[in-house]
Amino acid sequence: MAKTAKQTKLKTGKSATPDAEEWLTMYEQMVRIRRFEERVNLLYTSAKMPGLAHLYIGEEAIAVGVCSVLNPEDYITSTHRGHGHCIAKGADVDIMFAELLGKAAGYCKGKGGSMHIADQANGNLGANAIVGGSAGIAVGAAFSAQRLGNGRVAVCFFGEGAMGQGFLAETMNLAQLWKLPVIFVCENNMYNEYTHFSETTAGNPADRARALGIHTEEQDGQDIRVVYETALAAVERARRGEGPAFLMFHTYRYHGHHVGDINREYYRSKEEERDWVENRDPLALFADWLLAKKLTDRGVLDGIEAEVKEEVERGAQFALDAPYPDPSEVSTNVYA
Amino acid sequence: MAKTAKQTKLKTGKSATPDAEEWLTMYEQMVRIRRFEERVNLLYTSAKMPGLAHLYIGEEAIAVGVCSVLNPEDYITSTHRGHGHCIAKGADVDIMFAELLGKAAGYCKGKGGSMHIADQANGNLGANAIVGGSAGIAVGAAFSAQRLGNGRVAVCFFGEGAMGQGFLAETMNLAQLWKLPVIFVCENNMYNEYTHFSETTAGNPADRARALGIHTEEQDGQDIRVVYETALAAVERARRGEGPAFLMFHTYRYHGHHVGDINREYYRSKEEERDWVENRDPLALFADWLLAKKLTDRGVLDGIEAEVKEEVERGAQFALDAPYPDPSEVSTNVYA
Amino acid sequence: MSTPSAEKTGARVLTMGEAIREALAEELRRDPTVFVMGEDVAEAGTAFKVLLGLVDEFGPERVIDSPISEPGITGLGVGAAMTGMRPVIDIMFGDFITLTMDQMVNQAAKIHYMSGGKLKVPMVLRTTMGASRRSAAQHSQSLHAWFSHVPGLKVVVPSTPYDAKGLLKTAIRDDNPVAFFEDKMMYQLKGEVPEEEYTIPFGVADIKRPGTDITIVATSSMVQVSLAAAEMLAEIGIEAEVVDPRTTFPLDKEAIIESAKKTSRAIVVDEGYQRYGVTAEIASVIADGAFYYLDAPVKRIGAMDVPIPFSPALEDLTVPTADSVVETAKALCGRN
Amino acid sequence: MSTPSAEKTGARVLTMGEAIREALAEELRRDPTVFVMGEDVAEAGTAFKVLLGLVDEFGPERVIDSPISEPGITGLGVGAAMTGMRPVIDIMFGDFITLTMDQMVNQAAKIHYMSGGKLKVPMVLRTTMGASRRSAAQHSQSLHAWFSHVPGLKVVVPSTPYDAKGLLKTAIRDDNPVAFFEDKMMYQLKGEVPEEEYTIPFGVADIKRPGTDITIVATSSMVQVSLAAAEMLAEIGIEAEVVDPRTTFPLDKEAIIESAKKTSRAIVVDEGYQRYGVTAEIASVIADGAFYYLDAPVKRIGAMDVPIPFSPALEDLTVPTADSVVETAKALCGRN
Ligand SMILES: Cc1ncc(C[n+]2csc(CCOP(=O)(O)OP(=O)(O)O)c2C)c(N)n1
Ligand SMILES: Cc1ncc(C[n+]2csc(CCOP(=O)(O)OP(=O)(O)O)c2C)c(N)n1
Ligand SMILES: [Mg+2]
Ligand SMILES: [Mg+2]
Repeated sequence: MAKTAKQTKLKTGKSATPDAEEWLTMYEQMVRIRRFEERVNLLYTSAKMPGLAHLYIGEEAIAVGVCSVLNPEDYITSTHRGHGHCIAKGADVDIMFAELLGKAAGYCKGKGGSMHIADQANGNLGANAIVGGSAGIAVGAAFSAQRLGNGRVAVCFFGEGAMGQGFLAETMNLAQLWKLPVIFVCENNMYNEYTHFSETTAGNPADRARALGIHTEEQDGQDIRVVYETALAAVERARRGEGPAFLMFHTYRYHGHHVGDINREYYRSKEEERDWVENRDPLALFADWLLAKKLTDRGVLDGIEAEVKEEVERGAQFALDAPYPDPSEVSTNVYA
Repeated sequence: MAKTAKQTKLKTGKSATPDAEEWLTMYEQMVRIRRFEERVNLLYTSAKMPGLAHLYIGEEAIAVGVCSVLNPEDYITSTHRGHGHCIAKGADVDIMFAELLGKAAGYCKGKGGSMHIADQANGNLGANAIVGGSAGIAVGAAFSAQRLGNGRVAVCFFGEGAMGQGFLAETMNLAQLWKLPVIFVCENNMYNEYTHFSETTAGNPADRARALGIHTEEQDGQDIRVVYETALAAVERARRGEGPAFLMFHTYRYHGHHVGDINREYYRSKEEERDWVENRDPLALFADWLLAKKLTDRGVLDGIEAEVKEEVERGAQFALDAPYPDPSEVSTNVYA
Repeated sequence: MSTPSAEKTGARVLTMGEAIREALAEELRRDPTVFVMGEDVAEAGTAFKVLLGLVDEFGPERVIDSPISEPGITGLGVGAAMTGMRPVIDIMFGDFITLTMDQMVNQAAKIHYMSGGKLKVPMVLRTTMGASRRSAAQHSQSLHAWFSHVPGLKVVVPSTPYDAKGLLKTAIRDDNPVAFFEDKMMYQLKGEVPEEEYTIPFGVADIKRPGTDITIVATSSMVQVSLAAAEMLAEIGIEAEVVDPRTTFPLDKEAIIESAKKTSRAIVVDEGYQRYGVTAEIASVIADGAFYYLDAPVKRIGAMDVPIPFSPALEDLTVPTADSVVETAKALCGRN
Repeated sequence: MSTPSAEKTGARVLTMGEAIREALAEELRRDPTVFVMGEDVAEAGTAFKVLLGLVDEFGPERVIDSPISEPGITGLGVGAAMTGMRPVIDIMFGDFITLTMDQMVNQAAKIHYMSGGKLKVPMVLRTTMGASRRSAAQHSQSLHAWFSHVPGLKVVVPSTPYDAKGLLKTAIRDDNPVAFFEDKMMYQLKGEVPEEEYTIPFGVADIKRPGTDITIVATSSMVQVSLAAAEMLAEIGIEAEVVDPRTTFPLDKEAIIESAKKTSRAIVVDEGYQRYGVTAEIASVIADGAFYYLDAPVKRIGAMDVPIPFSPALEDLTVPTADSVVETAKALCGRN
């Protein structure tokens, strides 16, 4: 499928001061994530999607900011809330939609679904439905990069809830011990499903990384410029062999824990939701800055909107029309 | 069995300034651990003991200092290197020997052995052969104490190697979140089996507890007065409902990782061993102080030595002469 | 062998979810040492909403939201159980028991035995099983075979609201660690549950449908599948006896063997992976115990030996269905 | 069905430990992406000294001492395997695979399938099994049934130095996660191992002793036990055929069934717990596949279904012995 809006991909060798075109590409990616997920929600509410999905809307600046400092061959691992990371790392929305609908054309031939999209051509080692479960994969990928000397880095995305998993702590220890080029990106959206993280987390998650001697930053995750800058510094350190980093970004998911989580007032207030949406929206903040700095104008932004919207709609249709995998697929790929 | 030397047990309600008698009881317990373990080593080298054992010699001040601030009904959990904790919490050496030899008279009817002695009458919830594995038990016991409101505390002993286990990190988070009365006692003897802990541990273990907001102390584990004081403060905090503590004590095991670990030069030097034995021996340091402060005299200390030695020898003989469990025991106690 | 359906006194109909909630509520009311702990069990009432409302009656001190720390909370449960409490630990998806294996198997299952019968671990681990929810490979497994393999554990796999309630109450009162597997797809299944208090003993199979021509031993939701199959078989004159062991350990071998002797043909149906799974044990028990009575080999129907695929087109191929049971039964009865 | 003993070309005798070390050395030499990681694997050469010397040839970059983090190093192995390396992860005692279940089962086993065949995980988890070392309940289990249950994993249980070497080399070259179980009591077992390079394919049973009267299917050290039993049986005129599947998955059903058809009687011997264990699968495969040829029920001999006791007086009762195999065989052949 043609994806016109997507053709302005970031070049490799990341600039500390992206130019207008680069910023606009990031903006476009953020729009792409948002429109993709709105369409996913529609697929769910119109009963066209099997199972559930966990929407990333509200957190787009993190995935895009971080992945924009990576090269295509750099690795990421992702979570149950993984569409944003996947798109930000370069995946095509049509093939993603196909995966979400369990179609043969999907990234995993329909075998993975929303929580398991892997796109190894773009360095995405997979979303993961075990909270914290991908940390070993990210650290292992960084281990490979170090041993093979190929200069790659690995980024491990996870929510603050994953800090409950000792497994994550173990892998952070390994990473720091051996100075592996891995960046732990903690997306702190304040909720573990339906429980506020202060009820599950002693102390500040970032301090746990500091205790290991890991380079640690705690930043606003709604401002992509902050995310970009923070991630770039961490990735450059890692590439220089100076070891891992732990970046905690404060953020918010606008929707429920998953698409079916509609009535949320028992665990968080409408006011809180409204405050984030109205005052801290990563797309709005970014657009305002781009306009204020005169790096673009409304017309260009509207053009991106229109193109992405069309791309997303085409992608969804492609997936809806696509065939399911052949029944024989059920028993292939069990063993390599 | 009569155990004359043991009759001067510490009374409950621990003093911030133990009197001479109390200090001497602690001294006696340290001597008891040392002589017991020397005898264990002899049982091994004379091929009288099945399996292996991990000697605690060199670390006695920690077990005795900590357990001396506890009441009998307070809980401890212990490790593969558990004889010291077991004795310090009040176990009888004859029944311990019997367990080590797999005899029916042992604490666990011979079913547990060196690595699994449990003595629930004295609050010892068991040694544990899974590194870090007992942390949940200790935290759970503290949870019970809090919920049942019985004022007990739980002490979790473990080596610095257990800091590699994410499980321990998880349970520390739970303990701090819920302000459970549990004291994590990290016996940092610098070696995980045959590997120096600096090769396995990023940062300072104590900082990991600090990052959770846990009351943390890092102290000399060879000076029982320091251990006693540090533990007393932690236990009092916990009893007041102020939550857990993490106490890291620096120490050294004089013998090998287990009784069969004889040639150790590939992982640690004879000089290092000699330095600890000659200059930082917890018994010698304690005796010197008791004498310098005129809290006792050489005759009393010699008397303790003699009595304990005899008690230990009697205990070993008791165990050697004791019968094995009846074969029918193999399938009892699988279910309660 | 009992047929509790005969004992039903009321005509009250509950869903399986409601029956489970009622069992927990009754036991929480009856025994102040019972508590429930797990991720999102309190206000959210679990991801499946099964516990909704319990926190209102019993408060957050007894229905406790935990961090995402399956190993940690299981370990806490072990320790709490050893010291006077009766924990019910909620593990959201059965797939996550992978994270609890050390605490369940090396601690909970062995402590009573290793301590020579002194300590005991009266805890329940409640978790789920079953595919068909389009949740993909990490949220669809039925891993009860693992726990069934381990001496020291008991394993419950209820198939009706009536059984679920009575067996869960028995589990909570049992002095041993019990793993209780609830099929996610059965939470809405309705069935009669008397108002009156009752419990159901472990190790007593229930003949869910009497028959003379073939024995179908089935667990959990496969009982429902087998009952449907039995109806279809009845139409062609094959009367199937559906035997529900209700607990995989203790296993009511006698009832299973007696039925097979009577019918001289047997099929075992279970939703775990077929290979080295529950069907293997039960089939070999029958093949041995009813050897001289069998007219045909015992057949096994488990989940297909593949990771569970996301796509509905594939997932539905992996679980045993009434059709597959009917086909197998017909073949065994020489009716193809 | 092959009989590799015929292929042996040299008369060189190695212990099983030496054969394993040699396999690793050869593969480390052959393929720079192979590395070994585990606790005390380098200078100490593992707790069993099996890897002694490897670090001298390959350096600490390829024979890597790890923290005590079984989940973490297994996870690192998964990620490294996905990105170009061939990790051999060393888990000291098979009992500790409890800690690796999530990474092995939810990650390693499923990644190839979930990704629709794009990613693969060519890693080996080497661990131990077997009791009789007076190591008690947490250091004596044979838990290979669990991994055998899981689609996506392969499981190796070698019984001779020859097999161990050839199978380990195959495991390292396999593109899938392989669990390799070494019986601790067999490390000193001697056997012929040719100087020449060879590998042994998975899923090919080996007839360790031909016979006509009864089939004994045995795994790992139980092959040695069964061979001893076969000698004893021969003295009373019963010629037992000892079939060693060598891998529990893939399982050479054909060879096993053929042998049972030929002899019309079968026993399955494995050192895992009997209940829901390896013997159940193999026995039900035979009972089904050879149904019309069997003169007696298939009998199973596993470890006694109890936690493994420490006391020698009890432990020895829990493992299958040549005597117990002989008794069972005699009974099956109507010779009591
Ligand atoms: C090991 C494990 N435990 C529990 C779950 C169920 N679960 C899925 S998402 C989630 C909350 C995750 O919270 P967080 O890590 O903060 O990520 P977020 O959803 O906020 O992005 C939980 C408990 C799981 N998938 N894996
Ligand atoms: C989970 C687990 N992994 C590995 C081992 C093997 N092992 C026994 S003791 C030990 C080292 C423990 O070191 P540390 O915790 O510092 O205690 P120390 O022996 O120094 O007292 C290891 C790796 C084990 N028993 N359990
Ligand atoms: Mg969150
Ligand atoms: Mg140590």
